[in-house]
Amino acid sequence: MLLSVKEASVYFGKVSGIRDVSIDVEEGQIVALIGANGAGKSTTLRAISGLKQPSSGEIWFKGERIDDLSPEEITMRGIAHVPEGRRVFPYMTVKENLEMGAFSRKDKAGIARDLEGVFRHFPRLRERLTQAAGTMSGGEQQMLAMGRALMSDPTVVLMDEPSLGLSPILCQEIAKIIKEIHAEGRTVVLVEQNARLALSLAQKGYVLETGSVVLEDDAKALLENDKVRETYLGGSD
Amino acid sequence: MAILEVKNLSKNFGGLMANRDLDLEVEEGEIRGVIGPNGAGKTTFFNVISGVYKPSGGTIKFDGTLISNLSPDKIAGLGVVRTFQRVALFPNFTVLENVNIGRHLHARESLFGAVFGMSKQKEIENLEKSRQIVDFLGMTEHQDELASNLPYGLQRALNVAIALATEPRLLMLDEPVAGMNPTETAEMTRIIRLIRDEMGMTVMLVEHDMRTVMNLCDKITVIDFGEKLAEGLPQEIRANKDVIEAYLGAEDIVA
Amino acid sequence: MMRYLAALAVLVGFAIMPEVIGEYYVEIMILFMINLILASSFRLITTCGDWSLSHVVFMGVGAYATALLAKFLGWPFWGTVLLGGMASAVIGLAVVFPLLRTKGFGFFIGSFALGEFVRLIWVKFHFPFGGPRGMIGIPSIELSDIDFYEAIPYYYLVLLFTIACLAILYRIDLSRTGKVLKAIYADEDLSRCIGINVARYRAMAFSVSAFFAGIAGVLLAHRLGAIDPKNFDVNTMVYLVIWVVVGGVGSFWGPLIGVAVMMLVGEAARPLAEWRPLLFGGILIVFLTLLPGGLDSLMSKVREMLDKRTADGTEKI
Amino acid sequence: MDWPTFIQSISNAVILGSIYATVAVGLALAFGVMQMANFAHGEFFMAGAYVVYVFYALGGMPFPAAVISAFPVVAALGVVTERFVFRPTRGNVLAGFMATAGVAFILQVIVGQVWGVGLMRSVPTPYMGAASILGAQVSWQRLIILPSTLVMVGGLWFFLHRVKLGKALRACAQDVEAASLQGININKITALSMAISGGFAGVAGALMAPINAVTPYMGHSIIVTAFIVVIVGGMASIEGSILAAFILGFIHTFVTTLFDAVLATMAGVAFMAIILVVKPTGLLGRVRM
Repeated sequence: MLLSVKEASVYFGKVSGIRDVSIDVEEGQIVALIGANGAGKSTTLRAISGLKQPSSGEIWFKGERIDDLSPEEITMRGIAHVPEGRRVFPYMTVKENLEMGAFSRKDKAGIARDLEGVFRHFPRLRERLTQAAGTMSGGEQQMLAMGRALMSDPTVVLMDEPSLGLSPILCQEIAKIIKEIHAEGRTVVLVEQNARLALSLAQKGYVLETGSVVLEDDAKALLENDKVRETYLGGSD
Repeated sequence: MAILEVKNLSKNFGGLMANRDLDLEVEEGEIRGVIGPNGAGKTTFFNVISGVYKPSGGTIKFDGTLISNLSPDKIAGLGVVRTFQRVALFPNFTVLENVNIGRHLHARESLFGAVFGMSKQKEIENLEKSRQIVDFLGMTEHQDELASNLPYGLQRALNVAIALATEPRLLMLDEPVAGMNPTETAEMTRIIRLIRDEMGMTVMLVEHDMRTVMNLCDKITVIDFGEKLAEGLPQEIRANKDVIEAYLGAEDIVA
Repeated sequence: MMRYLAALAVLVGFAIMPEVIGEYYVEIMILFMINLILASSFRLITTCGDWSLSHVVFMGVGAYATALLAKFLGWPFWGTVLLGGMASAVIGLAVVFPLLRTKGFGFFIGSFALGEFVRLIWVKFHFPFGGPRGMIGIPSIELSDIDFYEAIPYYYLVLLFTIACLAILYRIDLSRTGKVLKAIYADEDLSRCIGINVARYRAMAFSVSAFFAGIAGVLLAHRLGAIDPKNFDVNTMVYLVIWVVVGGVGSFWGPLIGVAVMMLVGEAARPLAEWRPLLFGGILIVFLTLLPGGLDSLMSKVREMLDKRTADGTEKI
Repeated sequence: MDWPTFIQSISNAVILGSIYATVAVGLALAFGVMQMANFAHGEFFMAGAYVVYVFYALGGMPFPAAVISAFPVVAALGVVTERFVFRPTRGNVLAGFMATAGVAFILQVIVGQVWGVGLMRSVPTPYMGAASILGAQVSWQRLIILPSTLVMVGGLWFFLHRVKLGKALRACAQDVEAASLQGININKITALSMAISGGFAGVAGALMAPINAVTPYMGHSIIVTAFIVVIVGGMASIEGSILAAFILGFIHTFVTTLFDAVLATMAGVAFMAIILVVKPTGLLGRVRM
């Protein structure tokens, strides 16, 4: 197993964000986490990337326990997190944002190669190199946030609601790029409100409800699960 | 006559149009649902109506009074009160104290009165009223507990209780059942219906949980990309092709 | 019942104290009580989340007001004390008004700047404030044949005022108004949306607390007989902050405890002379970094632990 | 005001503005990166002046070397303050600010106990004479402040915009959480920003040592002005604080020349109050690092 969350719980004060969540991600998979607002999907990702330390449970990555590491140490081990709401550096240029993505890397040749890779996925970023990130549209910012994450040459990419607030056409483009990133050999953990989009991309899916995993199955099976269809896919028509 | 009249309402942040030319009319005694995908501008809409944000354009009338540029406390004073998506309460107060603070609009107290205890009679009435609201939400056994010690579901219920204590004419609920389990959801749905039926309030709610919205609402407004996409009875909305596409994602999104 | 007995014991203690302690300590006790009023009124502002860096300036407003009225117009004490407080309250309103758009750190710094503006007026105008050297020869108080120049009568006068001021502040803390202020601190957006006029309450808290600081200033001015702008500068203010931080603002009693403890520490450290600010600075850092709730929070933690033990039934108290 | 007085005032204002800028930029940098509001910034300024007093006036080190060594010495103070005051109070601006008032007390006492309170430390003027500019006389000692400020502010700009570590510092200022997700160590960056912040205050104090009276309490007057500058400019904006520094420099110089120093301070305070009412975010509140 490349990445596994073992019975992790996260508390905010006395309120629990997630309770005993277990998730297994195999190398080369796309794994989708779906569920309503506030179900604990983002909190799970934040626990993996070290932004919020779990109060109990363990997180293992490449055979090493990582739940007590700081976010920057976890990033250096090969997990990149594209946070909810993009979170690009608004007053820095596109180029500087991408440069920050490769902050801890020293291999100049590798960085140059990955920069080209990012431009291949997102040609629009090359045209906007010197533009301040905060002045770009939501879709462009999403692309930049994904590009920035790729600049650390990660093994696993955690994506939190990449389709949030984007038009259907842009959603399709983002979906296409997620597939490309996956095709490069990277593992993806995808959190989505848009359950249909997420499950159609993923091999495996987890359904979260009020902070706990209530269902886990093949993505295809979940797409056809009646309960899932009714709750998250808007009824079976 | 409509109790709430929204005309050409727009709100932009920098270059981003969060709400664009929204029109909406809510009849007295109605339960209105506002739905739409994440980031469609529903919460912005609530924030503008409740006065948390100033609109960039358009007008909002409540019961014939223009409220578009009033502050939130003035709007609440006129009878439009909203809850928040997040857990919004006073954590260091007990449940009863939380609700009693919600009685603020009905408890004019002068500083002089505060020091010399001249508002005692009024306070007793307010406490009585607060107790009734706590009972109404089925939280009687928790009334002396600190709000921060309540489980999540009860905290959400307390949010509604605080808003009810202001005795609004229009109650706006921002995702009242978000994060609740099915039992809690059913209970909250029942309470919202009672709020309209027994307390006679008009209710407008933003909600993600489709089942709750379809069950509860007399009429539904769909917002997408800040604009009104559709409006109608639940069964009309359920059958609307645009809505299905926008809200649920097109069936064959990944070619 | 226990509570009333304790309160009674404290009152009796204060009443007979001057007979027991020497004159030097009577003077210290007078300052102590004035500082109690100052610190307790400061807490009122903090209950709605605002921290002011100008509170001692309002003590100065009261002090200057009483000095002017008593010295130049020959007003009696009851008139000057009331007007001293009122002057502080009114100037407090004028100062807080532009600050209502700011919060937290901006409010703190802004209140400092505007307080400094008021203080510099005293420095700037030799007439009537006496400029940087301040005012001297503030008459002592005379009330129906009692000369309050002596320490012991003055002690009882200040005791009377301290009891009255603290009682009023305590009532406000427990009242609906006090709860509304705490509600604003806990969740400002929610407070607004249930109809609370946040700006009005913040302004009121600031102005009322300035009123009591003004009264403390009146009592101080007549005891010292001379005041100057340096009495009310940021250095003095930092000491007030230290008392309040050490005591904690979580409950009404915190600042009172803070004043008591830190004045004791100050007396004990008297032989250290110039090293005292270092000690106080160190204490301030230690409290803010290790015990941000102050002594008050420590006590409530202890109480909680005791409660738990009694609840478990393992030990009855 | 006659012509020579006018020119004299202008040059004084520019030089005063430069000192304010050097001091305020450090304050704005630390605030921008992690909301660290340093009450002891004035005492850092004082410490820089004492470095010159000890190394140059007492130790006989060349003046420029003494000024330069003020940077690492006071930078170290900044790092210590970050580690023991700001880090434990992170997330609570007010607590950090109040706690650094304690740092100010401590520095005043230590310096006073080691080198004496009350007595004015006189630092001999290394550069005698004055330059004549359009009929006004500006002493060389004051004039060298101008290029020093240019070098420091320019150096800081270069570091923040052209060096990877400097860019990481800006990234932290814009979004701490996102920065940590890029592999940037937040603690290192905050310590670095306090080092730079302290270093700037130190050099400013060092440059002023032969001009100002060197006392343990000399930080008092500068801290008030520095905070006025930073509030007026926009708390986290370096560009704003430079702009505000020169505005304040002009206000102070001209009001002092035309009226007196107390009124000049009052004018500065009043100016800040107006900004707080009209635009609480400061003149350039939107522009961040």
